[in-house]
Amino acid sequence: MLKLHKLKIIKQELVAPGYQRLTLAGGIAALAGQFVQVRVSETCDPFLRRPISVHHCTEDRLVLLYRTVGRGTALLAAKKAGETLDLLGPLGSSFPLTDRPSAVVVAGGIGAAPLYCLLQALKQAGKQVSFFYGARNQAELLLRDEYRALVANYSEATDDGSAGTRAVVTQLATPAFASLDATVYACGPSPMLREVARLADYYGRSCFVSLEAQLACGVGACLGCVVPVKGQEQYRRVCVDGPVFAAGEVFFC
Amino acid sequence: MLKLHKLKIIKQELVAPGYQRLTLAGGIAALAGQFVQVRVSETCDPFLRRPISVHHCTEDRLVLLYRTVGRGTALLAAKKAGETLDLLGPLGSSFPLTDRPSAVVVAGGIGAAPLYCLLQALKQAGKQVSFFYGARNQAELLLRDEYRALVANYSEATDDGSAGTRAVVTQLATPAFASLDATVYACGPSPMLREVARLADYYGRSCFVSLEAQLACGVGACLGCVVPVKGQEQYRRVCVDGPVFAAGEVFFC
Amino acid sequence: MLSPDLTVKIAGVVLANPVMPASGCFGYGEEYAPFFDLRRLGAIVVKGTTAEPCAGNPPPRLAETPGGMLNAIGLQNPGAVAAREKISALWQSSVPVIVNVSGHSAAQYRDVIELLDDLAAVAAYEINISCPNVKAGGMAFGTDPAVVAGLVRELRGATKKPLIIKLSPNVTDITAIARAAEEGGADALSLINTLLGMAIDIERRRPVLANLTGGLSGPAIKPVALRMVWQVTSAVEIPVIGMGGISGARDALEFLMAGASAVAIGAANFTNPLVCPETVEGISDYLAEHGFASVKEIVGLAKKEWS
Amino acid sequence: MLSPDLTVKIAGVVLANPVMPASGCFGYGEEYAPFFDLRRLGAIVVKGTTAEPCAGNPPPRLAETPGGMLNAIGLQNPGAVAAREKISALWQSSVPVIVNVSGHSAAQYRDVIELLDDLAAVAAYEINISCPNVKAGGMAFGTDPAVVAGLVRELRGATKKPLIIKLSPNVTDITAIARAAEEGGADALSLINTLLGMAIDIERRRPVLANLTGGLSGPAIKPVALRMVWQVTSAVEIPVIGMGGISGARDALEFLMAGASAVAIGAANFTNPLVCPETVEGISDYLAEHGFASVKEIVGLAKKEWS
Ligand SMILES: Cc1cc2nc3c(=O)[nH]c(=O)nc-3n(C[C@H](O)[C@H](O)[C@H](O)COP(=O)(O)OP(=O)(O)OC[C@H]3O[C@@H](n4cnc5c(N)ncnc54)[C@H](O)[C@@H]3O)c2cc1C
Ligand SMILES: Cc1cc2nc3c(=O)[nH]c(=O)nc-3n(C[C@H](O)[C@H](O)[C@H](O)COP(=O)(O)OP(=O)(O)OC[C@H]3O[C@@H](n4cnc5c(N)ncnc54)[C@H](O)[C@@H]3O)c2cc1C
Ligand SMILES: Cc1cc2nc3c(=O)[nH]c(=O)nc-3n(C[C@H](O)[C@H](O)[C@H](O)COP(=O)(O)O)c2cc1C
Ligand SMILES: Cc1cc2nc3c(=O)[nH]c(=O)nc-3n(C[C@H](O)[C@H](O)[C@H](O)COP(=O)(O)O)c2cc1C
Ligand code: FES
Ligand code: FES
Repeated sequence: MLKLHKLKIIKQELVAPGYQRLTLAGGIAALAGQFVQVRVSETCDPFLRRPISVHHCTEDRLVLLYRTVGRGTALLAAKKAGETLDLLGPLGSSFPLTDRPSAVVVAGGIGAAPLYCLLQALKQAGKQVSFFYGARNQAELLLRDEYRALVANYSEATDDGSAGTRAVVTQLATPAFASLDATVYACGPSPMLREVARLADYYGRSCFVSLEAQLACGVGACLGCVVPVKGQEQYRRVCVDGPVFAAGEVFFC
Repeated sequence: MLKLHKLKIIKQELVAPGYQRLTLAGGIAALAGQFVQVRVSETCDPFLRRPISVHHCTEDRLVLLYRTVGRGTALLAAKKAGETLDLLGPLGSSFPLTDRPSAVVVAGGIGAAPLYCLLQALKQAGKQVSFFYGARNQAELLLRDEYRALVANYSEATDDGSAGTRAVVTQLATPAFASLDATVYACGPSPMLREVARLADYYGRSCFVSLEAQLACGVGACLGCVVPVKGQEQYRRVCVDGPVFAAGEVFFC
Repeated sequence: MLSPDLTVKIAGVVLANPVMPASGCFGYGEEYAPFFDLRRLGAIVVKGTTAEPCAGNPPPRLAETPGGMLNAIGLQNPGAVAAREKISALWQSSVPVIVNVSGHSAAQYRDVIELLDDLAAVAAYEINISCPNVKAGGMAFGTDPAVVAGLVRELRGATKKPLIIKLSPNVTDITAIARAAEEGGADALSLINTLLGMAIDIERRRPVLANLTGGLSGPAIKPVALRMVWQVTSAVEIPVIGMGGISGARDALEFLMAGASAVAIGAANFTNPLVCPETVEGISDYLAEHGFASVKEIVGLAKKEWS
Repeated sequence: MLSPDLTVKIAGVVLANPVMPASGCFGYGEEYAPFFDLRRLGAIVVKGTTAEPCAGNPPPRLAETPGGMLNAIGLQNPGAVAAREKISALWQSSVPVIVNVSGHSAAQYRDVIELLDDLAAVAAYEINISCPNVKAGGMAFGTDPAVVAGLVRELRGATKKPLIIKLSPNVTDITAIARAAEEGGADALSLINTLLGMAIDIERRRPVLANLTGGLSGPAIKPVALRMVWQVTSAVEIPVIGMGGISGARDALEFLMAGASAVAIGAANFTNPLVCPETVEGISDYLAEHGFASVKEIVGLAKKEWS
């Protein structure tokens, strides 16, 4: 009845070496931060679906942005325009908008993917947005112009200084944490999220992060994707209770 | 060092519904009746290679003709020009030429695939060839003109009478068994081969058939593909001792 | 053409068709309700339920493997009291609910049954004596025939509802365990639970699962499961629910022909949320095409043809 | 950079690298010799050899399964006398030859050893006490610790060459069998042999294999094999050759890190005839990239990091 889609591939673009943008026909009414579970193979190897965040979503388009890291994403990247993609979604929690007038958004690498959706929503809501985009190097700062176009303040950090500031992105963002009456949003590698959570806590900002975990079902049934959550006896599921969590819930020790 | 090839796909043609002809760049010096072991997937499902006979082979081309019956052949059919195919071969025994002046060649369905190679060899050797081609219906009589062009006598049988004689192909071929001083060659479903073997035995013709079996290694190492052979204590392997056997060796009870 | 009769009877419970989701792979049904009408299922087997709430194992709990997956959930569940509500909610769907019961001692299994036994919603218990992910002894129950017989006998005294005993495949001779369960008074058997396996992350140079080992499920284990179903259905008289690697009607038909009276589908739900209803339809189509009036005609059919 | 030291020592035999083809998957070497220089192998394990010639099981003997395959070859082999020649021919390649020995009784195992023991070409025996496809008792040896200890003790008296005992995975507790083999005097262990499985052809409505059941191998079984290698290397002191589902260096590294001193590759040869030499290279590359001087440094590494 719901949630299982077979969408036609309209475009499969290599946006940087090892990074693909996939445009599908059909909207799935996803919120920023939600994801889809993509079936990458008709065979039983790889066996599980692959979770990919909604990068951009309109009434008649769903766009995914992903990094080719292993066999599943390689199979996805090999699919061509005209083929059909089997996916479940939208799944999971989304980034909540708050009553703060401004937002600090921190992206690490491919963690930028779901934040595009969020930046659009923040813009629509009239928030003052500062976006901090970190990556290993210039090539891995994907779709820079498109991100830049959505925000008031755009800053880049790279590990090798090939674009923006040579720094880790959290370092670059620290002054914004301190000065702005902002809600903080972040997606990226776990150490980055932990540092964002720490800074937000220190400066008293409410903060939401998107986590990753190995998923199986993606719909909350298998209890495989759990994380410990502060003050809860039961583990919580990344796939339905997340992937977006309040930072203080999941980074608490 | 030998036998493992990665050949570029030049053409993938649908020659009839459910039947493909695949043309590869590069020759592998195969003899009529030999086959190749094709890797249809990079993943472990399907796990095993698929055996496909050499349909036609020149110095710089290898052509396979196959029926899409299951997942493996469907994956093969999905491969496109420009892609590379990993295959082992040539493998197995071949159809021997004899000193008889004429040949009776009987094909059942996709069993015609390796016989194309054989018809070429017989023609080259100056034999008088009668070719009997049976299939369920006209559509499954593949590449009729190409087969017809290679032989002196060409006859068709279909189960439904949509082309040639409405008969089983062995029935159609029986007079040739009786009248010609011929060597008999056949490839097709097992009941057909058994009947060919019986007729050849009855009329005292030497007869060679190509068998199928489930293979694993395809090179003689696993002993998985065996058939009992007359007068032999040990089973023989279809992949190296066959697929071509003297009919009397394998149909003996 | 009349559509084939798909009903089967397991442990006295009549199922509209022989297909059910396997325990632990379908929660308490709520997660898959948005995908299809749960009334299309023969039964629903809910998550392993313990007397007390159970936090389960720490993450990571999952690893993908060739043709399958490892899990080490460790029986995370809200406990029997909280489960009552979920089970009752599920029952609204009118499909028989089978409660998978887990514990670390005979007393704990008994407690679960006592906490649930008044619920009309509970059609039967599936006693999980085979969970490989519980260190305190879950496995021990499943590997010793005498212990199994004793446990079943004790639980037999605790309820009038049917008892389905779920067997572990991690044993030398599963028929001995099956016979012990039958002797103890089991109404039916479920098999197989997962095979005990593990995976190592060669970059981090350590086991992938926090629990070290986990249970292997999915298509990879199908040949082992099918062999055990064949063996067990030759060894006991009570009906068997077959499972392990089923991902569609063709697989389910193999299990039925091997002797299973019904089948359960686990990990394949994760790949295809519609796998259960699709399997029901595929079985029905096969029966119709091959002229069988009832699914019961094909139960054990491969054995009959096997001299 | 110096290339890493790949040598390992198993049961007193020094191997140039830790990779060998598994028994029954490489014949007597001749079939794969056209594909690569056999001297790139650490050792060659030949087909299960019995005292008398053995016809094996009737066909069909093979079935493909998800991520693997079933086989029921049934030990077809030319017998020990005929095998002498093949083994001697193979030795020309200078790679240590390990002879897989099979039988239906202790006496038959002994006979094979007596018929081959004078051959300098034989570096060690791998005693197959675990073939699931031989009805007359092959399995029985592999499932009872006392019988295993007794058999090994008896064979220990029959030869001075190293004895590698190959264990069956179809048991409740493989560590008990492993310890019994060690106590009996085994120099090393091989594990795992195939898991017992079956398949049914739903169109013909009968089992696919003429032998009914067969041995499951290939990637599908890797998690089970790895778990058993981890368990056994924690339970015994003698070295273990790990196998089951290895299809490349990453898999092999998992087994080495789990505690295996060397690895064997079976069914994957059928998919990729170059899998053995490619695995050797892949292990070497991994060691070099990660700064290990010798493969011995990674044996059991995942255990050391595992508190
Ligand atoms: C909710 C959610 C949303 C996601 N959104 C995106 C997205 O928008 N774009 C994108 O590129 N990726 C996204 N990911 C990650 C993506 O799912 C994985 O990269 C993908 O599943 C890897 O599959 P693979 O078969 O290519 O790699 P595998 O062969 O499975 O693994 C390759 C390597 O990647 C590592 N890996 C695998 N899965 C993960 C994971 N989930 N997290 C971290 N490392 C992993 C493995 O350990 C291994 O080293 C998301 C993950 C989650 C849970
Ligand atoms: C030496 C040899 C040469 C061959 N040459 C050709 C050829 O030139 N052209 C061609 O089209 N086919 C040929 N075949 C048959 C071909 O190998 C099979 O059709 C193919 O392996 C099926 O793979 P699949 O994954 O598509 O089907 P699967 O999914 O494996 O099986 C689909 C159906 O086909 C049946 N099937 C599978 N393999 C065989 C088989 N070997 N024989 C009979 N039935 C089978 C299965 O039982 C099943 O019902 C040859 C086989 C052999 C042994
Ligand atoms: C994530 C997961 C959780 C499971 N939890 C349980 C459980 O709580 N109780 C139980 O008896 N079996 C449990 N199982 C085992 C399944 O019910 C089933 O027996 C097994 O997975 C084999 O079937 P499959 O290959 O179709 O998954 C679980 C399996 C998986 C994959
Ligand atoms: C076709 C085939 C034949 C085998 N024959 C033997 C044998 O003769 N003796 C033996 O000890 N093991 C035999 N085995 C088992 C393998 O040596 C190996 O233990 C098992 O296949 C697991 O490894 P794999 O998954 O890499 O194949 C055989 C396996 C296969 C696939
Ligand atoms: S992936 Fe199954 S509960 Fe989250
Ligand atoms: S397929 Fe292995 S011997 Fe023929």
